[in-house]
Amino acid sequence: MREITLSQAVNEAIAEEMRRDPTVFLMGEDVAEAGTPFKVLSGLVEEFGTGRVIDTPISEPGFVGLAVGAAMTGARPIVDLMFGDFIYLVMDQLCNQAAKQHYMSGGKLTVPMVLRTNMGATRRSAAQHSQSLQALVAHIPGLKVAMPSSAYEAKGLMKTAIRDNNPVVIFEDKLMYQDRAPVPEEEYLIPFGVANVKREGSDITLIGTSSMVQVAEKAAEILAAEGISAEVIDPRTIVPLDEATLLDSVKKTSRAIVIDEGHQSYGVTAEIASRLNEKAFYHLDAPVLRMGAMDVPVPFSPALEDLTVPTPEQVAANARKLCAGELIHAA
Amino acid sequence: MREITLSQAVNEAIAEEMRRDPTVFLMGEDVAEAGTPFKVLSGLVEEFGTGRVIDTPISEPGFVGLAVGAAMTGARPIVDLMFGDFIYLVMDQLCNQAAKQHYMSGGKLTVPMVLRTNMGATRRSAAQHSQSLQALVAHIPGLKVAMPSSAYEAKGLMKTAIRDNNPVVIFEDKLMYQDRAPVPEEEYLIPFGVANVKREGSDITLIGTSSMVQVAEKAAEILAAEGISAEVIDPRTIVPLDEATLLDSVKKTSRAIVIDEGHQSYGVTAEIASRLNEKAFYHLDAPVLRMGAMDVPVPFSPALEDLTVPTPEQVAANARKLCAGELIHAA
Amino acid sequence: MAKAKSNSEDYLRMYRQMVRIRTFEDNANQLYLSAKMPGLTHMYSGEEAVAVGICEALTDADRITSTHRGHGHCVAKGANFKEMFCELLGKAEGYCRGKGGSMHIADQSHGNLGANAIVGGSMGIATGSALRAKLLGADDVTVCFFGDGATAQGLMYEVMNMAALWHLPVIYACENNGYSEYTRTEEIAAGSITARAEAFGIEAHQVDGQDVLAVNDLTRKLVARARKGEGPFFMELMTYRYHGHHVGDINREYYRSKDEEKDWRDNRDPIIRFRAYLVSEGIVTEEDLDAMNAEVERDAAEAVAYALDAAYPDVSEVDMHVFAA
Amino acid sequence: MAKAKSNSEDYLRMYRQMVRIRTFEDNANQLYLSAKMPGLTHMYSGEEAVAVGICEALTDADRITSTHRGHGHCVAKGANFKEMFCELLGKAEGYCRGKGGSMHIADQSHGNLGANAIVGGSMGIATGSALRAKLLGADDVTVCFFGDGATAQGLMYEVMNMAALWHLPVIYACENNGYSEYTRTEEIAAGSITARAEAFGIEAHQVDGQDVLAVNDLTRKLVARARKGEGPFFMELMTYRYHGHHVGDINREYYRSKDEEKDWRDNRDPIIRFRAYLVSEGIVTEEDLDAMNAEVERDAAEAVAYALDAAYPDVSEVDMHVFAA
Ligand SMILES: Cc1ncc(C[n+]2csc(CCOP(=O)(O)OP(=O)(O)O)c2C)c(N)n1
Ligand SMILES: Cc1ncc(C[n+]2csc(CCOP(=O)(O)OP(=O)(O)O)c2C)c(N)n1
Ligand SMILES: [Mg+2]
Ligand SMILES: [Mg+2]
Repeated sequence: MREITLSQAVNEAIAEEMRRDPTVFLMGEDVAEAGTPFKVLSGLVEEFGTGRVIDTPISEPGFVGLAVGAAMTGARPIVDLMFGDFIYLVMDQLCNQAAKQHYMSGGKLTVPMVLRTNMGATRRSAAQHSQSLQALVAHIPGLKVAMPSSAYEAKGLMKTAIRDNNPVVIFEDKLMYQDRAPVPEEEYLIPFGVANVKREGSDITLIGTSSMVQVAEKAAEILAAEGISAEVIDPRTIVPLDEATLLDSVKKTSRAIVIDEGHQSYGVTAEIASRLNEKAFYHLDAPVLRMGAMDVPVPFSPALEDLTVPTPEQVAANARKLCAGELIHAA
Repeated sequence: MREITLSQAVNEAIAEEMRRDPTVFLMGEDVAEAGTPFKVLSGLVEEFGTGRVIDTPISEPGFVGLAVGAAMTGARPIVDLMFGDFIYLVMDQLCNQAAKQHYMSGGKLTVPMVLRTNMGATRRSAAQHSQSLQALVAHIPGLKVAMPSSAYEAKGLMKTAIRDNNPVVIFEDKLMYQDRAPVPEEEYLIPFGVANVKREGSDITLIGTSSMVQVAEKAAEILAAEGISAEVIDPRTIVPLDEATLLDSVKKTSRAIVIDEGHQSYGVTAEIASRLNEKAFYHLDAPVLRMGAMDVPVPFSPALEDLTVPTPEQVAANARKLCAGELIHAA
Repeated sequence: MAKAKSNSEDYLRMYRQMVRIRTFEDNANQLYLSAKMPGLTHMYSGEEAVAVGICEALTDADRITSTHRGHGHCVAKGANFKEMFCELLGKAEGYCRGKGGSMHIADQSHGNLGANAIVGGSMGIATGSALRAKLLGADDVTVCFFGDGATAQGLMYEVMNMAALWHLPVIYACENNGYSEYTRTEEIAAGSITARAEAFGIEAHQVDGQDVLAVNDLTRKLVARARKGEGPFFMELMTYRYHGHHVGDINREYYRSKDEEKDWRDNRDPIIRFRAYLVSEGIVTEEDLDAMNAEVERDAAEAVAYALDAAYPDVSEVDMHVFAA
Repeated sequence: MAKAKSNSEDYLRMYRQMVRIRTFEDNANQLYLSAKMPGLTHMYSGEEAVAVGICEALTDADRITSTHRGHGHCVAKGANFKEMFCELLGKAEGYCRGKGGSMHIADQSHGNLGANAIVGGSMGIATGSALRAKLLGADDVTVCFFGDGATAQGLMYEVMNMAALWHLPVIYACENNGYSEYTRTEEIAAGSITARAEAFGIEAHQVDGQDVLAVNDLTRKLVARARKGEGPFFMELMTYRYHGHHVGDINREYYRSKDEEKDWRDNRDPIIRFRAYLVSEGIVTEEDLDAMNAEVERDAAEAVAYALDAAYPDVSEVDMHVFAA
């Protein structure tokens, strides 16, 4: 199968959906001629024109608000938010407006919009351009949240998001834009709420989101060399969350580590870990471990930044301990 | 001891600190003559004048931004955010600016400010005036988060918050403003990160935040009548979190329920429950249960709204099952 | 008064709609005072000429966005009393199945995209609706209602900039009733509100919001031009709310005087003024108007009675409508 | 050119500061091109007269807030090369112990409250600093630097409104360099930027940002008036950035022409212009200026060498400074 970059995958998904459905349009800062700073959207304005690929002023709350209104009245906007860190600016439009319209109107209004943005540290972009803020939106009822872990997921989830009748937030890892993966030429969609078992195993379950899927896979390889069989699962969407697949795996392996690049405290790992603990408790041989990013603003200095994000070695080390029955926290 | 309302307690705390420290000032919508819609700040403008009790335009991002700047340069602002639901509007100023200044400046800048706001449903205020959004700010390193459960805590925590050299967010339950509790005449402060064991017990630990402390206490009474001894703990601040006290209790009782009025998924209960699971795993006789608000926008209709928030009866019912060794989720 | 609509049918409909709003609000207030309504609500009484003058210049295909003080907009855009009272009481037959309530009342069928409990919160939505019209080649116009207090929200400037850059068919209708909550507009708004729109190259008008014909006349002209791609426009409508900020705001003297309230009620009431005009122009008799008022009152009483008896949504609805299928 | 500071010492310091900024940026760019600098950075070259003209009108007690394009402001407000280069390279001796980097460089000691990676993000901070001054009875003034692109952020209008209402000692300095990222200002800003400030009752000036004396003269007048409580003020400074949006933005022809860049560099360079003025007025000789340039270059080279060798923060610092004691 051909291999394309995550960036190309996103571009293809959007182009295909814009061809299919004339109500789909794109807006954001420097999305047209510049094709975004990461060049993910290059070529779209040439095909679809400035009417459907719209460069906006630097008005994140404003243009997300416009997207909500356009979505409520018959269009399907895709909004590009240049950095995930700017999601703070649009929280009101996203969480008070987009997320709640359908419910507040008793099901009469719908907001079919996609907010695509990014996450991920270790790019030397410092505290305001490196955050992974998926936990914030996952907490708000009415928003769906997708976290593609490769070009394949990026394309399939994006297409599903565009056709979904709800506001969907997609977090792409900005460090993965140039990563290649096999992506079929033929059209496909990836349904929301269906986790992907990336690797089967029997001793421990490693659940990773986005970039942390790769970290989990590398950890699994390290562990395999030592005779520990790790199952790696990518939930793909954290809302909806495919609890059943995760529980099945954990019931089988009886151990789990949850890895996510957002801050650990009050983050994504807490939700997944506590659901596993709650619902697979009697199958667990060890506590479910969580590995999020450190609870610190992301430091600029390379000497510090790399310390803040979970690595395959750390995951493997923790898995090793869990499998050996060692205590990780004082009992 | 005299009893005063939570509203009076907050008012006293602010007045005392404003008398003590001339750099403390208050700003927000209708905080002066009107004393806020909940009348919590009545009388302060009369004592301290419009120079220190400042009515702002309806510009939440703007005036929170002003508070950050004032705090960075030598003042100690207390910002009044009329409804906790408006926190979405100020997330950038709070989380990208206030929370990170100290770290990003390598410890040179500080932001000693207090954002006081509220939470709590069942007031028939519908989806945009009823949210309990503490999980959002608790996730962001650099912010402290206090959740007073009575007039006593409201006063002691507010005074500590004002003297703290970091941005502190205080969520008051808007349904508790008229609730009375004993509050000493003498000055006292409640340190952050020190949980309060409200009631001792041996069979199960009920951990509640803010309004849910009362729910837990009522549940404990129901349970006591049935011979189940519940310990009730109020963490008082969720950042910093007094993990030690919670762990000690759970290690003793070997069962726990965590109750918070924010949405359950990706919420406060997930963090607390997963820490207990992780660090007290080998002491647990049953999975730690979580009871948050339903994952739905808060409905207006009284027939629906009351269903969304945990009640003492539900807590008691779950506690009963845990203590009886019944499975709550299919195994 | 300015002449706007040319036939008496239109005039009478405008009169009737203003009376319907006033009557709706009187009933809503009574429901609150008699503890039959859950929560609080914000009365539109006094501002009727604004909603009616504007909405009577719109078709059902045109959209509006509304505010926390939204009953007037909802009625003016064509909503029924029954579904409205049901909504205010949290009943299943309400426009939003009781899930929205007063602050989120919406009426899709007549193009009312909904009230909003976030001050200024609908400015993006209104502008986005206009962007959609332009994008999909529709010729509808969207009117964004908001208060003077909402001009302090940065969102307004962000969306006006985009509306101006892209010539969107949106009309910003600022209902300047002199107060935001318990604070006078002068204390929270520096400079000039219309100049703020003009700075973005947006044509802005100030109009007497108590004169339904003046409002309607101006709106009709602007709507026609907006349909042709000459938008956006901005209107500042000078008006007054008779009640408190919300129904519970009873003792108001610390922020505004009884004399001031009396002056507006007695000398600038939009319904009294229009009524006098209709009668003096010979368009209708006092008796006919009284009959119309009585009929509206009966309608309202019936709708209230219906809503009081109507069923709450079933408990199973609590987690319905979080996501659309 | 307008006369501003009256003695040659001041002039020479302004010249020197402009050269220091240009030299700093040339070195930073080289560090990027030779892959010695982590991340990206935004060059201030071309805009030197803005930062220097303004900051030379301020004392150390006066504050500024800066932007993602912040090296110029930092140098102009009095910072040292050594701590600056250390910060850009993530070293422990940097102004922020390497934790902030280029986009968050701050220099407390000279009143620089910091660069900001959120466009417009410091507008609240600057206005809040001015509020603090008023509140505590201090007479310092705060200057808020931001780009033309930042005028699209609603926050600006919110804080200008409050600054105007409360007469705060803040000066909004809009560096209009014609572009925000890869987009021309005309495409993203409707109407007039100065009119937007004026609509709030704020006195606004447009000034040639390539003329350091004109900038300094205007700023000195406005600062003096702001100290007396006559603020706030707004300045739009017409300027140009020579480099790309950031150091990695090399192929720029799709959004602006080489001719345009050449025209600004050749005909409007603030340093060349000021140099010619200083020489023609007989204030200094070409030789003296060359010597000054050479000295600045040596300083920079030394600081770069120092920073390259300097130590990274210890790993134990990673969770230090999350909370202040
Ligand atoms: C973002 C936000 N801030 C504050 C409030 C609280 N609030 C509700 S209405 C109101 C005053 C609005 O004034 P204005 O816009 O003039 O409308 P009016 O009530 O006068 O019709 C305020 C402050 C809110 N609902 N939303
Ligand atoms: C809130 C926000 N939106 C977008 C960006 C990305 N961004 C960084 S600089 C910039 C352009 C800023 O233009 P301008 O304000 O004119 O400053 P200039 O770069 O021209 O100095 C953009 C869009 C950002 N950093 N913050
Ligand atoms: Mg008003
Ligand atoms: Mg610019």
